[in-house]
Amino acid sequence: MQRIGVFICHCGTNIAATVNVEKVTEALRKEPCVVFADNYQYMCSENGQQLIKNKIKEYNLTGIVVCACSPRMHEGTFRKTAEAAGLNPYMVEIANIREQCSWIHKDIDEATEKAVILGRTAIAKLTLNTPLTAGETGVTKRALVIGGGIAGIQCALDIADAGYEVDIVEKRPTIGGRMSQLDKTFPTLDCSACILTPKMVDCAQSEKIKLFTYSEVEEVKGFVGNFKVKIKKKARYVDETKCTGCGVCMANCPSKKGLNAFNMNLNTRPAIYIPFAQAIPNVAVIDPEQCIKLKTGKCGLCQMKCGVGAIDYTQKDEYVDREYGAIVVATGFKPIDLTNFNEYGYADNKDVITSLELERLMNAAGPTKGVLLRPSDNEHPKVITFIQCVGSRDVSGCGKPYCSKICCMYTAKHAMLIREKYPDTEVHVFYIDVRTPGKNYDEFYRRAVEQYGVDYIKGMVGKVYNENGKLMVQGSNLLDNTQVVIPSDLVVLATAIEPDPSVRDIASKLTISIDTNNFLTEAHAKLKPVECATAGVFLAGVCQGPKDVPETVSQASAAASKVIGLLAKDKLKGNPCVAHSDEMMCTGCSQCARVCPYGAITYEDKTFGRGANATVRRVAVVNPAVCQGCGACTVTCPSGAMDLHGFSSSQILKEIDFICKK
Amino acid sequence: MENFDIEYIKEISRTDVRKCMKCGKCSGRCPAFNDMDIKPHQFVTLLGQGKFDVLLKSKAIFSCLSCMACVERCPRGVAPANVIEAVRDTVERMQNGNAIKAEDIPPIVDDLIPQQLLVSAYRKYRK
Amino acid sequence: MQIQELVLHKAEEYLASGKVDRVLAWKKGETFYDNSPAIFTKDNLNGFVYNEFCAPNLSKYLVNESKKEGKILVFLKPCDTYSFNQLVSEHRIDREKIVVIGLECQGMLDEKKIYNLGFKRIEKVEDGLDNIIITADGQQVQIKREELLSVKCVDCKSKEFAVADETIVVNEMKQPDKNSRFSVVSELEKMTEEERFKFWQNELSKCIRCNACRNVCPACTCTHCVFDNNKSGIAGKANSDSFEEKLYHIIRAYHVAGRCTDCGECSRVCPESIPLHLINRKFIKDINDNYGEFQAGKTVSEHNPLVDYTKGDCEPKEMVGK
Amino acid sequence: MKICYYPGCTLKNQAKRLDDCARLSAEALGVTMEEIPEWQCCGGVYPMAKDEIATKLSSVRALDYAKHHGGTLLTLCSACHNVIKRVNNDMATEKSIRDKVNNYMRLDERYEGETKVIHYLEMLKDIVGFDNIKKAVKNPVNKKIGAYYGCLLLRPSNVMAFDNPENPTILEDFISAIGGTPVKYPFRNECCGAYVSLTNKSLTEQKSKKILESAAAVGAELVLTACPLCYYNLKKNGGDNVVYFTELLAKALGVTE
Amino acid sequence: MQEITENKEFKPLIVAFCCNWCSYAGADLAGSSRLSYPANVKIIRVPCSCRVNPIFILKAFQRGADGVILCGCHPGDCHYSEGNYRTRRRMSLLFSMLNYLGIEKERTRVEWVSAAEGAKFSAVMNDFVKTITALGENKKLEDLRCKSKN
Repeated sequence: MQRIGVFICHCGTNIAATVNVEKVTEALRKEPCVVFADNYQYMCSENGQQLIKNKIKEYNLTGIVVCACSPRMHEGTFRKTAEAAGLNPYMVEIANIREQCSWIHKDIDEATEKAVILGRTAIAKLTLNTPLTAGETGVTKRALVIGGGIAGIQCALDIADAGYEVDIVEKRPTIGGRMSQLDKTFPTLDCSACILTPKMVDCAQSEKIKLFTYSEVEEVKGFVGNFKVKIKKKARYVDETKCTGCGVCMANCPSKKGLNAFNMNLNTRPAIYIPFAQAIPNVAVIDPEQCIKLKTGKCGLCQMKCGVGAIDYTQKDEYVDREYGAIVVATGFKPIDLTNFNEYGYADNKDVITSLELERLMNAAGPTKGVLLRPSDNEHPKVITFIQCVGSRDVSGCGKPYCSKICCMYTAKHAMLIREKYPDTEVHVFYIDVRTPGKNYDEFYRRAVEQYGVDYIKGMVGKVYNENGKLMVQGSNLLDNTQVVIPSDLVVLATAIEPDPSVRDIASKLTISIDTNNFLTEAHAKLKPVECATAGVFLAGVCQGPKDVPETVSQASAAASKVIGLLAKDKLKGNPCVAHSDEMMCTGCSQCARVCPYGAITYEDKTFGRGANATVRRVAVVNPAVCQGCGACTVTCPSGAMDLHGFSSSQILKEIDFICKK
Repeated sequence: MENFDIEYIKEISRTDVRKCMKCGKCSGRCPAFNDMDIKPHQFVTLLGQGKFDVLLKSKAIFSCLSCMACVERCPRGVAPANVIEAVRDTVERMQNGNAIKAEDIPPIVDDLIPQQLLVSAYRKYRK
Repeated sequence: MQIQELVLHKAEEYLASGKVDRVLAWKKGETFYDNSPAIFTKDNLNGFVYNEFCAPNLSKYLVNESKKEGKILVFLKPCDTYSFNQLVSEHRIDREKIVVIGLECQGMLDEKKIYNLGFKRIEKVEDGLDNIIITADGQQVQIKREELLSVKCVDCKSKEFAVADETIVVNEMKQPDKNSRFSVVSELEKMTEEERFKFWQNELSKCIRCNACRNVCPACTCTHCVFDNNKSGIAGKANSDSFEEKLYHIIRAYHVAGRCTDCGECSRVCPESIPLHLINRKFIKDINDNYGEFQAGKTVSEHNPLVDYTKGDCEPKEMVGK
Repeated sequence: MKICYYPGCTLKNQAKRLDDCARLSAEALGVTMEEIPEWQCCGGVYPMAKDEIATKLSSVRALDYAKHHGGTLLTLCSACHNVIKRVNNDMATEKSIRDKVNNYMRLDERYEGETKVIHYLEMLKDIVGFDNIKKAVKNPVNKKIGAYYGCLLLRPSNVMAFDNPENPTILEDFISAIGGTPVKYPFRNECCGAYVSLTNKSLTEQKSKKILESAAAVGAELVLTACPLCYYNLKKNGGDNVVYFTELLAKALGVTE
Repeated sequence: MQEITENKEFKPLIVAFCCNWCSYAGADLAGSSRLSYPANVKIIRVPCSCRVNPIFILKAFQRGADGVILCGCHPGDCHYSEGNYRTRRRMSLLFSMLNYLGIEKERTRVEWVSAAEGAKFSAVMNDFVKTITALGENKKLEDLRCKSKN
């Protein structure tokens, strides 16, 4: 017979205003096995917890029920409290009388009655609880970072710095990501390459970091501490170990018309190419769609010219199996497609460009060698108009409902840089709001206005059209209530950003949840911003939400510290709420193993009885370290041999009984 | 008798002006902007502010072309054209205030005028 | 030679050669119809029989038999072979120990249907393939075979052997019409909810909870059935009210769903003649209609529609009541 | 094949040419446009107010007739298309309007927006196919032609679902099909001034001229329209080169002079 | 119209099984957003929707539930990656069977509610209560012994 204590929380007035806690206490005190019941203002407070601890000892309680907020909130807290008082932490049940009672009901009688039922149900369940002990598993001391942009790079460097091995898987031929395409960075205006490339080199030189570029994650198995990942290394057709990055092949390639994705397709590159001068690894790659040799079998010029014999047209995709203790997702972003925004004339006018295209046009390694020339005729634009919020904050279905966060700052940066380099250029910016929360951010934006004389117009553009070679930007100026038309030479669209499309596939492979905008969902918006609901998986960068470089780097380091904390452990305590099979009832039919997503179930031939009565039967055995406790097997098992600790069939049936008891 | 007030306009306009984020794209796009005393974005704001009298005095309600450019381009799913029409309908219904009378028509009709124009104008300007 | 003799010869041959130690087959009972499963050895083949009254599916008996020492020869009719495969898939019988001989089956007969013809004293029933020759009350009559078929054979699912090391087939077996199998289920589906409820309430209220359906079912091979297990929350040996009848039959059907080969033994043995196979068949039909054709036991396989899934499966609301 | 057709009043009168050419061409392309009996004027403009019911009944009558006669209603005049399609959308999606209209009309069977409303251009594109038109052309147009969409076919795009509202291509594809060279100009989806031309001629003049200038700047020899009101406004304001798209189609197919 | 007045008196008992990761969190969000739904909806927390055994559902009806609803993560978003796909098959087949035996198809429901869909959770529960209220008491799957405890 259990000795149960019931603790009812007022949660200030959150519960007590709608639920008559005294009545609930009285009612629950009368329940079988209950030897103590009381209520308190804040059960989760230090004093509340002390009350629980005292009563556990005073009444020699075998289990406690806390009627309070959601178990998702404080189940862990009260388990620790119980443990501190010498109780098994799994002898705690929570009745959710806040989120699922006091907060949704107005009528006090109704809410009180429901609270009593929820309390009784928890007590009934607790009578069937048994003390549980968590199992332990080892930890593979290596991390995987998916995505080799600034987030992935920073994260990998931090993990490596702590002495752990880390692999970066990057789908493009080089690491560097979006940041490598940027010209300057706000709010300090340092050159992006100058601060990024040393980090890239550090990655390449670190003994702890292994780079898998031009590679993708093919398959993920396992669980926290013990992930097994299959990596697909796409065929480069160039032997990475031999290529010296001399560039002779590029110079000799006759197929030169491939669009240069690194330069946002503003110019072309050969079929065999190194994405940019500082690429890591500095190794060429052949675009099979464009290579004459691979398409027709004829050519082979690069192979002939290569001094080190690195070209290998027969190379095939390779698969590598690696094991990891933790995984960081840092898959980054891309600007949205502008098909839905042709009022800005992007499709029809070469001189309407996105901000990322402008970055390339201003970059010394870009198609114009850093001289700002407009794409249509390579002339210096004299009037440049920026349009902010292109596709951001748009709930019409054409764009994205969120604020892309980085556009205000980079637009100010662009405007400022242009005015600095080409003072004779007139720069206008159409804005809805200028959002600059961040250290030295507003000061930066104000400098653009005050020091560089950038013309900020509060209003939005309705149409951009070409008239006699000028781009006419027609928009509103809300402050003087006019409609303005600005004849411009170049129009720059601050295009909304969205998660890189590859993230969906990654999310499903790692079973992390993803929101309607394809951003990955963190475990808690405030308190677990870099963790995922899936243990051992962490997030960094724009895959989780729009961010600028400083924020991305902080998050990457935060994720790295979480990874290091995990890898530093030799053993991980598991969740004891796992499945277990009653071997006396198991028939060994093997259905359970087929539904187990973790491969936690195996079968053994076991001898039952002794001597002449001995029989050998095949029975299921659950590996508690691998089982994650979903319960799929319990329903598949026809003989009822499989059950789940913490959510046993008899417990759930008891809950049903008490909920339905009228 | 109907009760003509700000709520009436809100009701018949079939649009939620609270969704407006004051970006001004409607007015940036409007082809009749310069002929309007109250601009498209202001219609939305004024309705939100409940400025019934100001709205009723607007001349712009007769300049709106119902071209739907503002509706099409609103990033927040607000329909300024609906507000303008709702104000015009209210004005016409309240005062029986038809903007054009039958006798106004013959002098402005020419040989080519399509029936559609007369019907449309009648629909827009008379109740 | 008649099939009965061929079958007996085969049993004798295997036993004599020592290739098997035991033979699982049917033994003649007291009356003309009650042939029952039995184990035969080299020394004892008394009462060995194979005729139109050998309906019992022998597969299930192998669960216990194959645990014992030695090899076994088993005779399986086409439909029984599916149950055999299913049990092998579930590791319930040891294939290595068993020789399977597939037997011709033209459809087993239902003695109740013969009695229903109104005879007082039946002397002899002979198999004339298309017709059954009955000698009773001093006269001989011929009745079409279809009219006397056992409930499990009326909608035969297949005359193909899913597995057989050897077969004994004298006369050609006609492949059954595939579509007719689900016609009664379809009719029930077309009724209103109320009509269906009445139908099943009437049928299931006859249940006396004798557990015959469970005991005969080749898919019900649990060591301890949940209905006998006090911890399961649904233990119960008697139907105390209409809910328990339903609970028992729904859960039983659900537990065998995706594994039931539609052998029809449940309906055949039901002393109250409840058409239990119509419950199982509904699951089979839903599975076929929504997740692709599936016949349990067609092969030895890891797959089963209740352990498999596809990402594009329909939602419950798209299936229920359609 | 036969399709229920709603011509509208202007097409019986000032814009008879738009209608005549459309019918001749359709016939030549294997489509018979069956004018629905006793149709009534659509009203020319879609009434946006929530309580406008009576003004939508004529459209619903036509839609209900088509529902029982093939399920598709073909329109030609841009204004009729806009009104009928938007009313149909109300019937399908706005419960209060649907209920009121049905209560008023007392049809044997409630009308709930079942009919599919298609514009003549959509018929050419989706039923006949521009490729087949290309094959049927006898006299290729051989001119630089600017398509003028105006507002009514395109907006609001969530209801009209006609084409990309800011970058439509259907008329350009049509022009290519009849052998012309389409030229794109930025004002092809701007308003001509519409019904305001009755009361504010200067506004219409300004808008129409801008459109014509924009088309001329890219070298358009002809300007195509599907709307009699656009046609009128443009013609009035110097658009001597404005033609109905069906006129060119009929000519290209060789069914008119 | 008498029927409707009668139904107003009837407050159905709803048992909702919610998976811990999405739907239970969705219910919590409904709570923290103060989006109300009737008090006669009672939630049982399960780790995953695939933990719900058909026996639980039948037992709930036996004990007097008038409607049973199972909520899980959206297909593709299962915390255990595939549990809800299994739930979908199992419950489709079970509910189809119950309906085949004459049980009203409205009495059972599966809904996918994410942790972010507090509003959906509340709307679903309100709608389900409304549906069951209109449907009336569960008589076809009740156990009279359990009812007698009223």
